[in-house]
Amino acid sequence: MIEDTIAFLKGYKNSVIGLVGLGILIFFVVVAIFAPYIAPYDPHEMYKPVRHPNSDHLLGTNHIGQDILSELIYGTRVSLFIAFISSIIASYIGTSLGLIAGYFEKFGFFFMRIVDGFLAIPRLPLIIVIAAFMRPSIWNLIFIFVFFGWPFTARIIRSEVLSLRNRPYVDAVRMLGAGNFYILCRHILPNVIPLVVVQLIMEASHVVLAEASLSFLGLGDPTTKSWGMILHYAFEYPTIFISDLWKWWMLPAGLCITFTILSLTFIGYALEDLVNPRLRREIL
Amino acid sequence: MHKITKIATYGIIIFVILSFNFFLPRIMPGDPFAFLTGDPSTDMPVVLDAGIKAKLLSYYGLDKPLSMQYYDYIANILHGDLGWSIYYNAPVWDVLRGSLKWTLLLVGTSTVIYMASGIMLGAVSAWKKGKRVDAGLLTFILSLSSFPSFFLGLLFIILFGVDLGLFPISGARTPFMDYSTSFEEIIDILHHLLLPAATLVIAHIGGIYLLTRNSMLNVLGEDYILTARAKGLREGYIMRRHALKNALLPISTMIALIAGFMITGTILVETVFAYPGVGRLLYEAVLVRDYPLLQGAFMIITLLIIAANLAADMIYVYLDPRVKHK
Amino acid sequence: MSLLTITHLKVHFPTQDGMVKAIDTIDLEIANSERLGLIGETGCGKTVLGMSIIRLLQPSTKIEGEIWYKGKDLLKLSEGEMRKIRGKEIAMILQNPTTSLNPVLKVGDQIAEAIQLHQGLDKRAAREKAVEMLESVKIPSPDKRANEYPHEFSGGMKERAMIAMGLACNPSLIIADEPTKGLDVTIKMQIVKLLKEVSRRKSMLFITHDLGVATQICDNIAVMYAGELVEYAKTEDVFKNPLHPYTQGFLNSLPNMGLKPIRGMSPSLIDLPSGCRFHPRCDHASAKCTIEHPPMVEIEKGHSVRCFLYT
Amino acid sequence: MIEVENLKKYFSTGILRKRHIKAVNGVSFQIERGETLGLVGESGCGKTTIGRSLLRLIEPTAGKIIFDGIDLLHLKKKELRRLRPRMQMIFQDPDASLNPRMKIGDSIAEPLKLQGGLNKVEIKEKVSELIETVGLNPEHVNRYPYQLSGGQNQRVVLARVLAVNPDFIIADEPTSSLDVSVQAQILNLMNHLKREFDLTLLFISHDLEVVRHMSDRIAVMYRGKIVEIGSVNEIFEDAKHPYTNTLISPASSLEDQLIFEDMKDAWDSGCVFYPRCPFNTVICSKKEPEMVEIGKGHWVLCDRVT
Repeated sequence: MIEDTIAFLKGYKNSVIGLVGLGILIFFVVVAIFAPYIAPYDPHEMYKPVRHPNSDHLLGTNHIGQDILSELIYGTRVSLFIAFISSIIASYIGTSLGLIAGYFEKFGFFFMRIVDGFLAIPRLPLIIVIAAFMRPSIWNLIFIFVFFGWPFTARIIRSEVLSLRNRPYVDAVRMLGAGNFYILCRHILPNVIPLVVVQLIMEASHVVLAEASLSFLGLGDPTTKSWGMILHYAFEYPTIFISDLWKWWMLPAGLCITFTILSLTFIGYALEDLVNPRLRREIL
Repeated sequence: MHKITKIATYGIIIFVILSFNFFLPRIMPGDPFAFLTGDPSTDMPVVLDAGIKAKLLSYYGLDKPLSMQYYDYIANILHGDLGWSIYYNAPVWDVLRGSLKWTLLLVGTSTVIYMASGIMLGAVSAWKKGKRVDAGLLTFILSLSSFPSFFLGLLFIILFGVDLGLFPISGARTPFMDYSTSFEEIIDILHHLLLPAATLVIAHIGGIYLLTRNSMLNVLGEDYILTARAKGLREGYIMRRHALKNALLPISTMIALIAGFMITGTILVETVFAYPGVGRLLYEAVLVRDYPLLQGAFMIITLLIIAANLAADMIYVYLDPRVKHK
Repeated sequence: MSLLTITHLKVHFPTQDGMVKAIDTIDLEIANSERLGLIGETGCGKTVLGMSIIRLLQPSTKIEGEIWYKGKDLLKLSEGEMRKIRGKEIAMILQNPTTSLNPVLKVGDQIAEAIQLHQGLDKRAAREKAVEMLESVKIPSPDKRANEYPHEFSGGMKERAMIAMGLACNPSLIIADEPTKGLDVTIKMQIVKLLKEVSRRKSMLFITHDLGVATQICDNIAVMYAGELVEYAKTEDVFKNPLHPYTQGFLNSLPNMGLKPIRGMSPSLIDLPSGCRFHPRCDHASAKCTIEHPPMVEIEKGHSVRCFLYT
Repeated sequence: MIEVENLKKYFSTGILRKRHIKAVNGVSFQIERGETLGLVGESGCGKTTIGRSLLRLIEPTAGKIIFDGIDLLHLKKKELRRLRPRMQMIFQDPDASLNPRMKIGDSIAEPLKLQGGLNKVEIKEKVSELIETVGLNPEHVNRYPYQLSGGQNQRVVLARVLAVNPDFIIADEPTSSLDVSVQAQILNLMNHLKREFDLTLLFISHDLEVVRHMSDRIAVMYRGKIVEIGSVNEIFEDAKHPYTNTLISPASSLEDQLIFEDMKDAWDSGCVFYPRCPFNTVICSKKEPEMVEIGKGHWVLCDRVT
């Protein structure tokens, strides 16, 4: 396991894209953790509304006078928190169910029909519909993202387990008297862990996008400061397009979302490249 | 075997969606039907006049037992009766029909463009794997597709619509305009279409590009590519005829997911550009809490996706001779 | 007269673990109408030799030496010129027909495309020729079969289709890479018979690990070990009078020859042993063998061996 | 030791129109303690299915399997798990038979840990003992399967199998992915281990020569049926079934008739070998032949013999 990790890190070190992604993500994580120390103001505190950037408010203030820079810094917390909590829970559920569905064939067949059904349902429209009926709060959002996130992981893990369980070494271990639980935990799970990690990162980037989209549409938690929320209020502001307001009100928030997704995409790509090395065929 | 499972899956999906549509307002906390039964304590921004209220009450039949309600609901849908829109004060289906064509135009155009260019770029990237072209394309497209579609749309509006004044920033056609020729009308529609379509294309090209690239890389390692080379065929010909068709097989199974993302993007882009499609309608319905319209729009969107899946299945059968014979 | 002459060929692949010396060094000739068997075990470099003749190795491969074919050095040709030789002059039948046929194209079309390209026939004529080719490899109802996809063919039929594809443009040299691998005995014998028939008056490089099959088809046999040739002789001499200890050991380890194994295992091509490459496994190895690399010496006419026992 | 009676395994495909593929279609044989039975046949004839059914890695459709007096098919899951270590299987692809993420030493130690009763030091000792028994070096313990050659990995598999002290081993084409010189090493090692540990063996292979070298008796399979069974001598010197003869000298039986694997599926009544048989008669196409004993322990599935 330790040797695996070292070999893995060595491989990852060679991926420029992966390192760039990791750098950006670390930056955002640090900002999120130390938000209270970095942010100049309490993001809920109200000052003079719609100020242009000045020495007091580096990115000006919004329509009700809150400091936009502080909003952005605290917004990092919300976006990352929702993204990682949802994707960790979704991966956990998806992996467990994927393992079981892949290992026990009959259950798996029916289970996969349900998963296919889930996957064919358009995520965001459904979330919009639910959000319209539910009172939006962070935990409701997380619940929704988990609810619609696990089938992706379940499906991928299942197909991997299917191919693993038919390897001769699984039969061999069974012949040694090992039970199903032992085989699943000791011989199959370790082989799918790398895939789970890739899936978790991908899922996190989906959640960041989904959360931003929902908030942008005004369906996020109105009491928390998220990047999508900032964009929502900016978009609603009457003169946003015909003045310079968008430059400090819209652009930074949009770029924060973009760079978070970018970092996760890059990391995900680099990981996938490592985990699934397409066998470079040597003709020997 | 394959067909039966597929049909069953679609059956399940449609059933789940319909039931979902039916139960959601009925089980949600805070009684969303309060606006009908008239509890004044809710903060619903809806004021109903007596006529509409009567229509809705009879449509939902809230006084009947749940099973009867469900039966009526399914029967109504089968008759094309999706209920009555509160906001537009018109049958939901009539409201939807007007916007459906715009959505189809927008989604259709951008799907064709982003699929074609994504597949092409992905194939080129795989072919030139490890070279500068590949690295450049990969970084560029991955970065570009990290932009959320709505943010990209906002930037386009500011840049091309406001600053440069090249394109209209909202709507599907110029309001109150009399077209002297139908050619003029088409130009106007295309003019309005370009920015939202471009946004959708850019926001979604990444997925298909990456899929094609991966799939193509796998295929290029196959023995039959070597066979083709051993025959003395040209590289370009091998790519087109031997590699691409095989590489598209796994992609066509991902259409469901791709279509899902596409619809999501459409809702956001239509909202940003005030494009009068189904997605925009869905958003509007949320804002004004027009639940019948909301549910109708959602159902139409789901059916669109299922149609996309069906199309994907047919493409798969066309691409893979092995399915036909089994 | 010789059709193909390979001189001082070296093929090295750079990998993460080091340089793989897949071929180091080979000199070989194939005469007109000669059927030469190339025998060796997994990883000895025999497939690489075939691939380097038609130049289908990855671009990162380092190739040295010369491969003369009809007065041209193949290694010096441009990619465009080489394409005109592949399939038309030199055909390669790759191993494993199941993965070597394109699953989404009709078998007839896969044969016809080379004909169309190299012989300038139009689509219909090329197709007719493809059907003829299928008939010549004795596939029943070839007209119907040409319209089928590879998955509708059985293993033996796919191998026949591969052979038809290789022969389609009437090449002067056929390189057949393990065409009988994985086939059942009865099917295998029929493929051998077919290959013997179709290679009449042609030159063929027959790459295999199956000595029994090689003896039935080939005029001469070259034995390869760890990237080089260790013995070259007429087919019957290899059986009657094998000289190199590896050839002897190889023969003795066959199930019908007593199943007496050679100890140890083939060396890694990254880290070749010093001196004679076979010395760690050889019962006759002397001190000299561990230091000095033996040259290939012709013991009698048409029988060469790379071993100090004979010099 | 092992008694198999009328074993059947059908695979079905399709949901609505079920089609059965009769992979094993009524097979009976016995293996005495300490004996090696060779099972030979073409690919797809059902020989692997027999092996896996015997160990209940797949559930047979019908039949009876008695192992050392125990009726295997009526065992409960738990009892089966307890019994399993007494029967072992060696697979065709040694590299795939080992968990790629486990060191060689851990793979060999795994059965010892599963069985319990030994402490860490004892396990370690036992592992190094086994490693030596199969002719590997002690330093191989810390390697991974991908660092070893196919032959070495097959030795590891043998060590792991020996760790549980089995009575009965099924070897399914254990050397068909190996080179001939290595194949000879492994086969000799297996013969040696068999004598030393007093094992009973079912040796499955497509290569008649290999089977001849390894077995006391040979069963020849064709399309889900055993068509001939007898001692090595009887099979090689006095084969009665036309198919056995084809296998023994494939070159001599090459008439002009072409043989395609498809023919295996083409026939459904009468003798399984009818479409390929050079001596077939009209009766053969209609009436299914029955096993006849033509010498002591020499059975043939052909009506023409009697």
